[in-house]
Amino acid sequence: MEVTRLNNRAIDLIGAVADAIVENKEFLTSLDAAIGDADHGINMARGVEAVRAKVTAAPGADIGALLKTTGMTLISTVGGASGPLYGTAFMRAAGAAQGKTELDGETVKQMLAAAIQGIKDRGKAARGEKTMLDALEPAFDAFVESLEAQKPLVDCLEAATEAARQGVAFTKTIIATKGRASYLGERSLGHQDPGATSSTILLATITDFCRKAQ
Amino acid sequence: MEVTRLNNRAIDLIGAVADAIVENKEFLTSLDAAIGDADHGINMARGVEAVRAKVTAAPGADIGALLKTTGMTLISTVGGASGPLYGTAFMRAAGAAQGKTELDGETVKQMLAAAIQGIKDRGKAARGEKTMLDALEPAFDAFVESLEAQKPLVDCLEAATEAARQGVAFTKTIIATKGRASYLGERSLGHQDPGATSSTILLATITDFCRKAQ
Amino acid sequence: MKKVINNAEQVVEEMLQGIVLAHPQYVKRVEGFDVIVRANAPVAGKVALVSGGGSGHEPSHGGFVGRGMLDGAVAGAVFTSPTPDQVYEAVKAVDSGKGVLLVIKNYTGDIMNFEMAAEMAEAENIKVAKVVVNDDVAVENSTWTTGRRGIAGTVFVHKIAGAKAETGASLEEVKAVADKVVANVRSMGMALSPCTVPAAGKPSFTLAEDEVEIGMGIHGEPGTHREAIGSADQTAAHLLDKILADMAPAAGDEVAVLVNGLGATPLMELYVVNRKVAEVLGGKGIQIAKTFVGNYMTSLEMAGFSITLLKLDAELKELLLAPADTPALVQF
Amino acid sequence: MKKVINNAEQVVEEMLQGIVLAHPQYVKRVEGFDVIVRANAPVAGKVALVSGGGSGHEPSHGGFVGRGMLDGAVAGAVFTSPTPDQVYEAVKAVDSGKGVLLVIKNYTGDIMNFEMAAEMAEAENIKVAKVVVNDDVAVENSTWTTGRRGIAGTVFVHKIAGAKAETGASLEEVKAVADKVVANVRSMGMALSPCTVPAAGKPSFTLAEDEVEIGMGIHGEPGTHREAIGSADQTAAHLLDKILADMAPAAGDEVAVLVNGLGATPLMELYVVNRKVAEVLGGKGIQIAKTFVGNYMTSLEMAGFSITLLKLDAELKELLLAPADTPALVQF
Ligand SMILES: Nc1ncnc2c1ncn2[C@@H]1O[C@H](COP(=O)(O)OP(=O)(O)O)[C@@H](O)[C@H]1O
Ligand SMILES: Nc1ncnc2c1ncn2[C@@H]1O[C@H](COP(=O)(O)OP(=O)(O)O)[C@@H](O)[C@H]1O
Ligand SMILES: [Mg+2]
Ligand SMILES: [Mg+2]
Ligand SMILES: [Mg+2]
Ligand SMILES: [Mg+2]
Repeated sequence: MEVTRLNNRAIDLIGAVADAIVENKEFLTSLDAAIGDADHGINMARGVEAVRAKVTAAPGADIGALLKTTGMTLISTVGGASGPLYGTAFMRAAGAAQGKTELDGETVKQMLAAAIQGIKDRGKAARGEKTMLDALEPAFDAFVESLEAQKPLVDCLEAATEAARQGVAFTKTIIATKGRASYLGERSLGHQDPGATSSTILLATITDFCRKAQ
Repeated sequence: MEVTRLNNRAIDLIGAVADAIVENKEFLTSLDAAIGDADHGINMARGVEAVRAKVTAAPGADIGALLKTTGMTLISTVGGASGPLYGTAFMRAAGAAQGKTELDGETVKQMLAAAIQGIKDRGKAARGEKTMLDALEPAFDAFVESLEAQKPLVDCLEAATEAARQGVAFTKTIIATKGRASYLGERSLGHQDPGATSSTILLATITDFCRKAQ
Repeated sequence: MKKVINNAEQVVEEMLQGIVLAHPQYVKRVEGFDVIVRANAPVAGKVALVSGGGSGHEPSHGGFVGRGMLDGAVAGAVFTSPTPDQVYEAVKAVDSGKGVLLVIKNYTGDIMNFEMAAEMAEAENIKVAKVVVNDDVAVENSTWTTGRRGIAGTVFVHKIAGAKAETGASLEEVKAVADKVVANVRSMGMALSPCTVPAAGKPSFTLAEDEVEIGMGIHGEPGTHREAIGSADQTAAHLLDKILADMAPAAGDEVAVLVNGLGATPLMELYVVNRKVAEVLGGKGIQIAKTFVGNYMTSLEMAGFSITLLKLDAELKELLLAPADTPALVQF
Repeated sequence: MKKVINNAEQVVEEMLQGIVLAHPQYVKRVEGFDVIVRANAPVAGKVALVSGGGSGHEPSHGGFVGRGMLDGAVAGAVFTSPTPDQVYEAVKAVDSGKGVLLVIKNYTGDIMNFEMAAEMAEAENIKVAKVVVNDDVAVENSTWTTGRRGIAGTVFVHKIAGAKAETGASLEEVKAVADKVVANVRSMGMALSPCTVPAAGKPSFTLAEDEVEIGMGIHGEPGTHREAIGSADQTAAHLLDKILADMAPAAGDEVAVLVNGLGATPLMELYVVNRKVAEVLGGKGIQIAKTFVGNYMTSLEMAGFSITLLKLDAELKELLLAPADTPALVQF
């Protein structure tokens, strides 16, 4: 894949992600209203719109550069907890994709691993604390399992998304011990985590995009 | 009528007036909410309760003294526009009833005249400005007419009350040019004046009391 | 009615206790009366200022008792002018022999009650002067009304006449400068939501979700009209237009600005309003010597705001910028 | 949603413009950033203080920029921690070479964003220290939470660490006294009504007419529980009990009190609360060195209040009473 083509496709992907988040802005915000401070959708929408504008203007030479721009833009526009977390995740993923103009399963695996590690380094949370990690870690595990079973990249992404969805459902059953929802104690039960939900939307949109682009 | 008997009856009358105002507290307040500041019933109820307590404790030697206590108590407890106006009215009426232990039509006429003059001196309003004067002045005229027609005191009071009622109805048809309602201009149309209404309640209660006491 | 109170009858009494307990360095209670005065009242050699009115406008007026502003404040029942005996007690407690200026907002009830108090004080040979504040331009000043209402502009009278009194000026001089403030101060307000008098238990009026009340008073009285809610800029410009039309300042004139919150409107919104006010005045070449933004003359939990402009001359400006030290306004 | 705004996206920008237009003697804007700093920043020879957080808590934090308190304040989107680049700009704009103390409220987002800014500043050889305020006793401080939230007690950190910085103290000394405030300050709040994030357009929660939320945060987050509304005295006593149980002051101890309004609660009600607070403390022989009553750390148009107690020693008391000159807190 040439850089130009990558850029066009990458910009389209980022556009699709932005559209998906903006579409879910109110939904994500209402999830956050229940156990947080009613801004997650607003924060994410602001971030992805800024990313869309930025990468359209200057997409960068490779996937690494593009993701770095994405991460830095998220850091400087989202704010709250999700800004540094998603920002760091994309910056780390950028590191794993440095110089690449095409992606294979192994690279995506490394990108996901780096992104998740970034979130953990920054937020000091672990799986089971009712955060985005409860979507992302199961997603990663499912991705790796499919990859090891030699499935095509799109199938791996599909498996990851499905696992993320189950992770979101799981967040309904646990008490938050990290982030703003942790103040609620038992009252956080029954509510799904906004960040886990936005992570899943990201994954689902990427998967969808890749399947259609096949 | 002896002073003791007067006192008992006067205290009963004041009790009846207080009851009537307290009963109409919300009604008067809601009238004031429409064209004023939603406190007329509250103000009047506070005043008549204080008067009741005061005259029960120390009724005074004659009707003049009793009315003076009433006026002074109203002045020091009602506040707003109605406090000084009703307070002055009772003080002036007290002057006209000084030393009296019994009342006849002529005395009552002088008391009413003095009270109304007090309200005009204090509030600088005239009939037709959508104030208590629009109840009290027609009431006075009707009282005098009945008195000149040699009617018994109770009938004179009855005529006065009826005229006051018509005065209240009239206040609905005019724009306020005095008091808080004057700021409303045309918007005060259709609403009856709270002060005219409380004046009418006072007159009606006194009339009722006198008829029953016959 | 949802309020943090114990009971509607005791709310003024308990508030006054709370004020004195919070600010003993500034104020003390005149025992037995709904009156608070400076902790060191009477202040020797100084004309004293007394203001007051119905409660529910906090920090007006008790919050402005202190050096450079008021000497005493009288708290009536909520939205109800205090009675003459209460005002008279305040006058007695603050008079140092140099006389007392009564700062009265232009409402029939306030005027009558303060006038009766003045008569009582004069009978005791206390020199009393009065100033009546009527800054609200919402209602035309005509023979058809009892004149304009006094609203947030009153705070400028407290500040400036208070500073004048602090200089040792005579009662006549303090009254003169207070009258000058009144001649030069104009305000107008709007409400997004009504307020509830505790003893009444329900709102004085209701507004639809998209409706605002323009030109209402500070006692939950209805205003001149209702309209659909506009943007902050539109609303601010509209109120300012009415004020400027009446005041007719010229380019180069200097003013003080007060963007006053009515109780429930966040500072965030008041600052958004102030941005527009500054823009409009700047566009007309009018200088802003000082801006106040906050809750100065409230109407319980009403949401909304008023804009006040005071045209300054050298004297008014100097007195406006003079130090003040009160619970609600401190200025070096 | 009924607000005096132009549009939800521009509200922070327009508010910041309004603040700077209102108080040019105190603050200026760092152009291109949602940052305001002292008009004379950087102040030579002084450790600088930077605070901030989501907007919607006004006058926190921009209102406390000025002599004796903050040097800079960073305004995030409403209820959303500002981003690292914004905080970094504030740090650069106020650093005089003596270093910068970041005053951070304990929320995951705030901590992460401020930490990233600190890393950026340190990379540029700016000395940075941090203090994390966690005064809210509503939630038990346990391994099950991310620690206590920072709420109104933050204002005492601004005041006292700001006064310390004004003495020419070193960054370590300023941080030490800030940490001492954090160790000794406790708060808890309650809400009568929710607030609406402008961009969200509807309230974060709803409460029945007779229901209150206890122990909620200052971002419209739900609290520990709901209960039927009680009297002001009951509610105040309940919050105070939780604070006192945690703080365990002894008779003879001296405290500062802050009865903080959340935005829509009238001063009248806050003073009624303060009356009870003073009564309870008095009954325990606890001395009150100074009381603040008003809107210091708000939550947009939320109705409700919080109580904050700060246990004082000689150093904290002296610094608390030291002069301050900022838009929202002036003290001789
Ligand atoms: N320490 C953490 N580690 C991982 N994710 C976290 C952490 N804290 C919060 N989150 C995620 O961030 C989401 C909230 O993001 P957002 O609402 O934008 O920020 P804020 O909580 O500052 O308002 C939560 O739903 C959760 O998934
Ligand atoms: N100048 C006046 N002369 C006579 N009556 C007046 C005058 N001004 C007001 N009133 C009466 O007072 C009533 C209002 O009383 P109240 O509500 O107790 O006082 P306030 O207007 O100060 O709140 C009006 O309904 C009117 O009848
Ligand atoms: Mg959130
Ligand atoms: Mg009234
Ligand atoms: Mg009234
Ligand atoms: Mg947030």
